[in-house]
Amino acid sequence: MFIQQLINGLILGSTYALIALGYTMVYGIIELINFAHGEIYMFGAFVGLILVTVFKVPFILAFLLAMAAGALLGITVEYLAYRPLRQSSRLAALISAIGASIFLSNLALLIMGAQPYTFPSPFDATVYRTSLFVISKVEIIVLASSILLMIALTLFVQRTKVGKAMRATAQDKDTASLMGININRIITITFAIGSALGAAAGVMVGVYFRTVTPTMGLMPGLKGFVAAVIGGIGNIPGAMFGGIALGIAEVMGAAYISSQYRDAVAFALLIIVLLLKPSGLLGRTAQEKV
Amino acid sequence: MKSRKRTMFVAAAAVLCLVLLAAIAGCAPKEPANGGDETTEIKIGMVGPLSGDAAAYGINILRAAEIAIEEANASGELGDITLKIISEDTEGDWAKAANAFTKLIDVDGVSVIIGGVLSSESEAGSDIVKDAAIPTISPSSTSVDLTKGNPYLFRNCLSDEVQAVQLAEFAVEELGMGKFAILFTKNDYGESLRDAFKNKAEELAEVVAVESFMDKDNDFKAQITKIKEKNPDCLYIAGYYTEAAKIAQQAQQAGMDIQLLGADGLCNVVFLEVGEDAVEGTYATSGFYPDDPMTAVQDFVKAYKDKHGEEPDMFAAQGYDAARIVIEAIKSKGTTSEQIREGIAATADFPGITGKTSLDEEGDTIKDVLILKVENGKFVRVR
Amino acid sequence: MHKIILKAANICHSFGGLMALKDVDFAIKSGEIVGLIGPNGAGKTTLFNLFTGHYAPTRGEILFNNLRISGLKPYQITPLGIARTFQNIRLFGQMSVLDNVLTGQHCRTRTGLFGAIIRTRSSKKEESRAHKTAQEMLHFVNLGDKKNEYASNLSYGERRRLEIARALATDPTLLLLDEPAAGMNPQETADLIELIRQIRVKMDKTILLIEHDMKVVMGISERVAVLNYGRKIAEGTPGEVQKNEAVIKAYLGESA
Amino acid sequence: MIGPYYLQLLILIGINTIMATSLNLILGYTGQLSIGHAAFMSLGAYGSALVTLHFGFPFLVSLLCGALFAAFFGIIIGLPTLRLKGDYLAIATLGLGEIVRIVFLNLELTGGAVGLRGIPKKTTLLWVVLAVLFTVFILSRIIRSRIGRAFIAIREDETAADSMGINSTYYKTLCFGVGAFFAGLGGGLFAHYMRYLNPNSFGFMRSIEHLCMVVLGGLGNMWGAFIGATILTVTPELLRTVADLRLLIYGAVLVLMMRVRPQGLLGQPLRNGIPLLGRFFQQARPKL
Repeated sequence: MFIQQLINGLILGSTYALIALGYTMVYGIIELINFAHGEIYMFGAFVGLILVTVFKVPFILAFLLAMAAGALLGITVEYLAYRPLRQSSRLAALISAIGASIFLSNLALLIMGAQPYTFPSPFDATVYRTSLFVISKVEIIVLASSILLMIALTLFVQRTKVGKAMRATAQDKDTASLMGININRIITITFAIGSALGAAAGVMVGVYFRTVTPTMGLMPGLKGFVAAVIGGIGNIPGAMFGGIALGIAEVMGAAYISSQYRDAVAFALLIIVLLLKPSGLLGRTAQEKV
Repeated sequence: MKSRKRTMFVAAAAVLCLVLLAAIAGCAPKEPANGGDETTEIKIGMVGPLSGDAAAYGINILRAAEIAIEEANASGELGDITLKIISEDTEGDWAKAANAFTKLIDVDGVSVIIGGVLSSESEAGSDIVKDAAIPTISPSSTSVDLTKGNPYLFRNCLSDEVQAVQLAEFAVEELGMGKFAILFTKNDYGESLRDAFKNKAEELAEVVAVESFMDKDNDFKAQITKIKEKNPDCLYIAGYYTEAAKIAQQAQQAGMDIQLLGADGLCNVVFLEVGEDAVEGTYATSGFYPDDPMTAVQDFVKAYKDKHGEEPDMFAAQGYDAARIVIEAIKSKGTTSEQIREGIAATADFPGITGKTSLDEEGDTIKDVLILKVENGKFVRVR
Repeated sequence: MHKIILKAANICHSFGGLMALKDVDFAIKSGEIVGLIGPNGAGKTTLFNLFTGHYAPTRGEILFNNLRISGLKPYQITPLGIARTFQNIRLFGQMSVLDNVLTGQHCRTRTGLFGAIIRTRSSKKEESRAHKTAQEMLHFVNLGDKKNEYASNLSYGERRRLEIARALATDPTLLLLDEPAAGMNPQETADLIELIRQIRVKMDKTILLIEHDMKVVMGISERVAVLNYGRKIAEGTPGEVQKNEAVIKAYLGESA
Repeated sequence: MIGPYYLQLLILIGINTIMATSLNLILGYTGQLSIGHAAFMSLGAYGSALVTLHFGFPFLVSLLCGALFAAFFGIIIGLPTLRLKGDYLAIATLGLGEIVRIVFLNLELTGGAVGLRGIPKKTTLLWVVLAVLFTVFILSRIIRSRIGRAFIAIREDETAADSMGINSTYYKTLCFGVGAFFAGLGGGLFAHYMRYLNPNSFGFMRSIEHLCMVVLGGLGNMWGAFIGATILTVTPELLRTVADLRLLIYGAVLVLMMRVRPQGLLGQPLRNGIPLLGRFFQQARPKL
């Protein structure tokens, strides 16, 4: 049973990791808890669903288009709700993010209705059984895609010119702009990528859990952020790691403590990590300068 | 100069607040518009989640109640009385439901209310409608003893106790089940079902595992893996259709060959769509069977489908019946709140689309429990 | 004749492997004005932070009035009588000038939650005494007429002086000034020198200051200590230090 | 005569004012970003309701018990988490708030998910007005004292505050305790008004609502908290006339308000381009 629960946690964790990746990118650049990220995830899932069911677009194409649509929405939200507040307190930006999140989920409710939609699975329902555990094809794909996205993102940030500009911006916006980096452009690109990842997560989770609803973004969005914090916010492998730690903690909590306290175990993990290592499991600590 | 600007802002903001307050006061009609000249208009309130996580339940009930009222107005069965429905959103939050109840009673002057949808909403509204003496009928709040001691609160849905007990008996006697597992949603609905089912099942056979989950959860593998260890032959899902379908799927994937049971919360097409072959053979208690050949049922299903493009679910059917019970009460007793209350309380053998409904002296429902089974992707009535 | 009030022995401090201070010995006598100089990154501010408890030394011991203070927190050290200003002025920007100075009186007052709510006689008396002290400090640094301004609205020089007033309000015996003349014009610098002298004469404080402006350091310090690469390379009167070869080399660089 | 609905709104405005002012002490004056205020409210609500139900104490005593209960937990919870800063504190308090909610959801004593029924109705407008005045009076006294200056100093610059001899851990804990006390008071009033309690209303969205009230009204301003509470209590009710579009507009209003007046209606405008709360987010934060 333990091995099976570990696998369960791993898969659940990788769905959190998918969401956490986008969160951590955005936070790394503008240090804003992007509450609307959960709604972008929801939006991505809906775009994917509509493309697949109404327009009969092949799944891979629908996946990519959903990412593009997510990127577009992310840029729009940034432009309308966050950019005007760049010089204001971060709390104002946080409230604005919350407002954007409420707006988007209710817009979806108005357009799509409250009844859950079923996401037709593009993958066959093959299940691999071993003596120790059972795993399905979809689960392997979810796990693999989160790992692939993490690697791709890490390479992008480490190797490309834009990625380097992002890191420079994250370190010090003023200096970066003196170096000739267009800060607004970098922030836009970050939102585009982060939101595309959010949308990708939405489609993957939609496929995996089979339903799409307007309110699907709230709790996973929160968990995604928690995962990012556990891993060390702003740290891409950390998001992956944090997501999986969160997933495993939740599953183990349900398995060995009580399923009634499942979420409490997840949040307890968050608090313990924060107390022991405030910068997250993979984050670096820096002494405060006086 | 700075302090003057500040004072100005304080003043401006205070004025804004007052304007807001005045505006709501202004929106209110000065008196209940009950004194029409030729036609009497009766306002019916509806309280339920029209946004948020539970919106699907509230919206379906509202839609069905609207159909019932439109039909009644069109048919002229109430003579020169016209009915008007006014709905208020709770966002699924009972604290906001309290506002909705009070607003409907005080500002809109409704004579009767359909709602709340979630048990917690009805609980929060219970004392409000009692104090205001406004009869209220909930189409879907199933929590135990909800209506007890409140002469103004009724419900026309099966109480959790009745359906859970009957299904437990059915499973043991007809299906020959002996080892039960229970998976319940951590809310008032799931907890009430769990308690009732567990007691009965323990009495008749054995309960080997009880696990819980949260509404809107997606992943149930941890609980399923745990249950699988205990090797039950039957799993009772005390929850709603979306989560139940996912549970069925994930149990199937985990390689569990298990008989699934559930309550009326499962009876929605989403359960069939999402669950696909994993939900085949599931037994669920219900008050409503959309393929019932009865004309009232078929007329309703058709009207609902024509208007909203989807098949009505159990919530919709209960909402329709709740509205019909109110209409019958007005027909039989009169138009004042007190008369409507008497009418509802006197409901006996009402031929609803969810079965013959009577209300007992506590305002609770007595009606037959249907047992449905999923066969070839459709609910089929077995009892 | 004057007794030693601050004594640091064999102080070492490292930041994650990087040694910022190595075996520094340092002592200040009561009533002195001591200058601490050295090139950028020599460890001057780190030494300050060790004295005030913002860092705990990796090794070594600091005694203040024969009491071991190394390892204590800043809020424990301040009441003992050490106050400081910061290199990059750290005022409470959204507080009035007067409130900034009143905050300095925090460690000299006792009113608790109860006293604050009920406004007992003793708490009222304490508050008015604190106000009086704060007003005196403001007049002393010549900011008396600005007491109701927000601290962030002051000019640069005024902010420096306010920070000094705030530090004085904690009623210290030892005052640490971290580059008080940085960014000041010659007139402001001259005023500052005068102010520092006044602090010693009228208030009887011992002063340790970090300063890059040699005119200031050499003008008012009775003794100067020089740090370079975390080590103390020289100490003595301004005249002695100016002639010290190690110091000249440190300032002009090896290449010179 | 004022109708029950408006009376109810006034009472809710009052309770929300208490919630917002007490959060304002924590957030606006001491600069600690807490997204767990609803948890303190629920502690006070359940605490006082249980005392009333089981011991039948007079209302005032139940309220005090609830508030003290919340304050006690505020301090217990506050002590370890207050080492954290900015967004980290925010997410930790959010997590703690959820844990409190889940515990209430599972306790037999509190009725679990079914909720707690039969709480007598004791809260009247008079009680609420008195409680608001009491809260505002006490908090203003605290703020205009040595303790209040210590709070603000911590908000402005914790390092500098430390070197003024302010024990920031002690004062942050004190501030959490006092804030939780009044949140608990608000919760007690709420419980004895609603006559029913269910943990689901004390989730993180409720905490966010309180946060919005404080920020909208203006941080560090007593009037601001009142005005924020009024606007955010009344607006969703006003928007009932537009039914479907209600929350859509509500969301848009939040975004627009922040665009027009990011410092809140009565907040201090920014000076020298330094955001009011810029500094306390300044923890060294590893980047990409």
